[in-house]
Amino acid sequence: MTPVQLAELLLFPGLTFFVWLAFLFEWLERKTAARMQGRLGPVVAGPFGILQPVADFFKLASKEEIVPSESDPFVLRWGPALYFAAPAIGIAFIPVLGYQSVLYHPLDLLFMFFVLGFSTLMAGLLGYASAGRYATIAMGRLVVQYTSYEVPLLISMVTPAVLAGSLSLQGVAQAQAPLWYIFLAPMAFAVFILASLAELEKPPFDIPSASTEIVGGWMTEFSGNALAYVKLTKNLSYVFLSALAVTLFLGGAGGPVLTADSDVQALAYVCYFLLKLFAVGFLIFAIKTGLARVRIDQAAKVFWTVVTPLSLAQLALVILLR
Amino acid sequence: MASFRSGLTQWARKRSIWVFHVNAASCNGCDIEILAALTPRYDAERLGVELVPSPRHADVLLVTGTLNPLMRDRLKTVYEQMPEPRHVVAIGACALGGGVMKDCYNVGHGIDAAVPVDLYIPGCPPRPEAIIFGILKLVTGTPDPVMAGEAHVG
Amino acid sequence: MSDAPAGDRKETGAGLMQYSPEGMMPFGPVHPSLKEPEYFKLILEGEKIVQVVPRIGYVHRGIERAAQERTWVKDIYLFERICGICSFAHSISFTQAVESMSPFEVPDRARYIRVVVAELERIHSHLLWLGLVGHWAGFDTLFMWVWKDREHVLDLEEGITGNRVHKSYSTFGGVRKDLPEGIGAKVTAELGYIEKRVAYYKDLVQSEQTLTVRTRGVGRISQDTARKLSPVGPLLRCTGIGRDVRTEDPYAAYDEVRPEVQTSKDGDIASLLVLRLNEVLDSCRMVKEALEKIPSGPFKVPFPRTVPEGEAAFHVEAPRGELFYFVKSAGGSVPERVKIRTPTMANLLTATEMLKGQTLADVPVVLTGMDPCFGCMDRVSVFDVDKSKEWSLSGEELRDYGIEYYRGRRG
Amino acid sequence: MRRTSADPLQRLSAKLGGALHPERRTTLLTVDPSKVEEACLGVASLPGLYHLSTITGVDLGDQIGILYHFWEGRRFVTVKTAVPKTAPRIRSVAGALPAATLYEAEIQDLFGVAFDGNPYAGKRLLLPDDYPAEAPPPMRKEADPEKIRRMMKLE
Amino acid sequence: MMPRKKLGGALGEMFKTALEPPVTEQYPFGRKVVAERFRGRLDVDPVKCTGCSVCEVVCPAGVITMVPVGKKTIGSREVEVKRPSFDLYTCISCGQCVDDCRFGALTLTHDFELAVFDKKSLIMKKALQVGK
Ligand code: SF4
Ligand code: SF4
Ligand code: SF4
Ligand code: SF4
Ligand code: SF4
Ligand code: SF4
Ligand code: SF4
Ligand code: SF4
Repeated sequence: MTPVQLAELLLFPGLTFFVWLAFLFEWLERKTAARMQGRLGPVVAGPFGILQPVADFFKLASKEEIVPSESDPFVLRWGPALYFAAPAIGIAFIPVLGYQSVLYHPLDLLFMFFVLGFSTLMAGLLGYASAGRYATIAMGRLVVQYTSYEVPLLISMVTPAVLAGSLSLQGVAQAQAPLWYIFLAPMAFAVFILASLAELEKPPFDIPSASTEIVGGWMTEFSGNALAYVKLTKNLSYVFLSALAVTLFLGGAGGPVLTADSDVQALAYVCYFLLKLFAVGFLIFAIKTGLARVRIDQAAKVFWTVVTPLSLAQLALVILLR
Repeated sequence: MASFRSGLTQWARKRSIWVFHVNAASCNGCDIEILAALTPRYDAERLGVELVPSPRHADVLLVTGTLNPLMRDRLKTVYEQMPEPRHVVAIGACALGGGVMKDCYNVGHGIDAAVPVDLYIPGCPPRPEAIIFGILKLVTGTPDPVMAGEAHVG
Repeated sequence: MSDAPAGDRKETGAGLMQYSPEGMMPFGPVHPSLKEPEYFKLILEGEKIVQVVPRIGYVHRGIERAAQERTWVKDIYLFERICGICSFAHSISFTQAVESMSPFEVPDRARYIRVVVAELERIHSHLLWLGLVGHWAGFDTLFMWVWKDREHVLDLEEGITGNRVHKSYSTFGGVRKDLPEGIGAKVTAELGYIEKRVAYYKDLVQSEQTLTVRTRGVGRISQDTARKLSPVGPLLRCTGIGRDVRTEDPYAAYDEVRPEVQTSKDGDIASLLVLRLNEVLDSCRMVKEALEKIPSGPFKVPFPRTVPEGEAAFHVEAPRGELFYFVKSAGGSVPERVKIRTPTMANLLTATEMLKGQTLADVPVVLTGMDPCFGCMDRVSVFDVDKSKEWSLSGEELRDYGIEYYRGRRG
Repeated sequence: MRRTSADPLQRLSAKLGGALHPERRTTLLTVDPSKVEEACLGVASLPGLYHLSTITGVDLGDQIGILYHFWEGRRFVTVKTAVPKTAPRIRSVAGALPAATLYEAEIQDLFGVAFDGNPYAGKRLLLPDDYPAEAPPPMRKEADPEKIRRMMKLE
Repeated sequence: MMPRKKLGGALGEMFKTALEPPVTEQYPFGRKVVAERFRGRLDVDPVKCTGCSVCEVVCPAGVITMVPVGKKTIGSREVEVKRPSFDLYTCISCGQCVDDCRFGALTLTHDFELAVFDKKSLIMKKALQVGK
């Protein structure tokens, strides 16, 4: 890795950029939900309350951290960092500046599978280490949910790869220059969004963190800094999954070439990307605001009997068409 | 740098207030008004108030009710579980001093017998605006925190 | 960080678990959805609930005893504060019980005003309940909408009585204040809005699939069970038994402003949702009708501070069903004995019956049926009959249980 | 009052050796503690009267009165009995009328009357488990709320 | 008749709500006008109060205690003069004392912004001063 690349990773459009984006996403999510419920939503932290998630983060970071004595202090201390690392690394592979990403590997799509699984694994581990009983129940639910949405999620991610004939995110994004895959494989997109809701623990699949049933789910016992990072990571995963959807189905940062000046064009690409990103994010939080939570067995049933066959059918169709 | 950090912390703490609510033998009256304070008409989320599901996440503990013996120890435990800095707000005549239940055999005279209370909001029940006012007073620490002049329309 | 607290605190015990009595599995938070805490011991066989043992008293305050040491008028305010949701039902039940023991006639206008406020209370209570069902089902948007609309009813109540929750409005011999000027037009406008919204919610709760899968066929009770266990209110009516104190034993002005008793056949949570919304619509009609028919005249007669010796049993239809008062007077300035049987107390046993045969995951939703305050599942302990030991739910047991259970279902 | 259902009540009362007092809205059927179950079952099997509204305990001085309120239409039928404070013990009707379970448990808690055969026998329903043993049941006249509060360390 | 089952039946309404102005009141950033009959904090007019003790007797929450503030001779007898002190923190704003005070010394104001850091500051001793 060259120093330039390292700088890119740390600055624009690398991690910092995405962290701010994660805060922005949470604000948008809360504000949209509020408006849809006829409320105003946050207003005092910054203009229009835009700094509300930032305030939440710094407040939590300044609080005392309690380590319940039955828990594993090592995991509790370092777990959140690892948990944070998963989407943070994953996001570095997303091509944002045109078809360029910070990190690149010809098989990086496969690495995405690993990142998604790893973040669920870390959530489970953190819940387990905190040794709370709610957390334990949440873990049971997490495992059941994970085993049911994982397969359709992977299949829906493989579909664009088959279409593009490439296993790299850049390749997939590039291959969509003529036509976005959302039009070629709409069902795969739908499956991806549904599975993302489950991965993000948003309604109707917020079963592992259902606050009316099991308090804070696997996060119940966290406090202070750890909670701040866990919350941030959830938002970062949100951005990450939306970005993945943009890359796989909406042509990545691709769009009309406006100028010959490559710097200005890069800026245009970023704008295209952000527009698409917010569109996907908005879709996810609209669904989330409008649905009730289902029961864990119902969720599993939906995934096994409807979503998985759907994703398989889409994949088969795509393979046949090619 | 240090002063920047502490300024940032101060700023954040005033704008992000996560509350946890315990019903220590109340009549539901205060509890529904707390919930009402979060619903669209009053929308305490504007001020960064959020109801959290676990005391570990909370900054402020809202306690309603007369504190009967069955709930007393539980209230103490919940308070124990909250991370510093933590604040307790007693809501309603019952939590302040027993209210109309004062001489029933199964109630105490105010929750300050079990946990240290930072702010008292009287009323039976206090209306949602009174609860919002109280929370604002708690975080700003000023006697009259109503920001009449500030036009935050969001 | 300069002002960050120093040193991390270590604690014994794993978090919230200590909060539940006897260290068992608490289902649901201690919190927001308001509620008096209750505690259910669930006894499981395999995955089915076979026995439920409720334990209450977390909000027991000793009101009945205190009532014997206070004057009659003070007791009105005390009884109102048994509960903040149907506080007016408590006060009219008590005042009418006492009025029935003395020779004074309550003026007609007061009887009508009582109907108006009692029905407004029913509307607000049912809407509150619907919102909490939404909240419990993880559908916070529904919660926000319903509570938003509920504020319109609270405005009316506050305008008439002076307080949103504890109305302190009914007193011996009538009500404490006359209806405010021009309330009729305001009521018509606000209730028109409520009716429109409730029609929409009725459609929504029957059509939205994520809600219907959680409620249809869940927590079913049969008519026979209902006869045996004497539940009251919507819980009884949803089994098809059309009992309603307002029509069977009319009090206040209910013999002139007659409600239409809503019943339903299914006896499950889904039918309760629709039934309660139908009741809201009916209440809206009744409020308007009462305001049209209301006679002019005094709203209160002077009432002595003592009550003649005697006993009276009286009941009213609170939003959650029959609210029963038994009053005994020795002729003095304090009551000899007042017994209160709240609707929730009567429904508790039925709720436990509804839980039997359900799965663990349905517990919250089933308890919604009984009361608004179903958020109180905060104390459900789990017992396994096969192992005949308390199920601590702390370790892998639970996880294995969950996985095994759902795998079995899926297969 | 409808004659059709008043008559069976009279017959029931005669059979149990009880006394029937029709009051304004309530018909009071006074029976011996040993006949309570029979009386309650008899009343509950009359048409429409299956609904047990509640059971009330009353401190009558040296006796505890127990009242079973049944409701139908515009009237209550109340089965009334009394047990001495020195031996507060009565057979539970919960077996025949399951609705009575919690009401009996409440009286057991608050008046210290033992109900033989009730599932809650010997258990607490409303009071804390560590309610002081030396304190009298709180609803009895001799109990002093102030003292109870002090015993429970509420003051 | 059952309405047709559908998924996401609330979505249409959600977008409609989002486009309407929110119902949220501005409250902490502006004064609130409460209903005419709203029963807020109790207030006493020390000039009108005669120390008759009626309010102490009728209050259901035990808010009021009569405090001796001095002595007065009526004819040949010396009587103790008392004035009410109000522990407003347990006041339930029921208004019974207002109804029963024959001298109109008590009123319920519209004041609801009562949160305090110290419970003791809610004890109202206004009437005692004037009695002296
Ligand atoms: S689910 Fe959310 S709003 Fe509901 S009680 Fe829990 S924290 Fe509060
Ligand atoms: S203060 Fe009033 S409303 Fe609040 S819990 Fe006590 S009695 Fe209920
Ligand atoms: S009404 Fe019953 S349960 Fe409630 S406080 Fe009074 S005695 Fe206790
Ligand atoms: S039934 Fe529910 S709302 Fe009514 S008084 Fe009882 S607890 Fe309150
Ligand atoms: S009325 Fe019912 S719910 Fe309310 S305190 Fe009494 S027993 Fe509990
Ligand atoms: S079910 Fe209702 S009455 Fe019972 S504890 Fe819960 S909220 Fe309270
Ligand atoms: S306030 Fe009124 S009732 Fe109370 S002592 Fe003064 S004059 Fe008497
Ligand atoms: S308003 Fe009610 S509680 Fe307050 S002082 Fe007057 S009588 Fe007492």
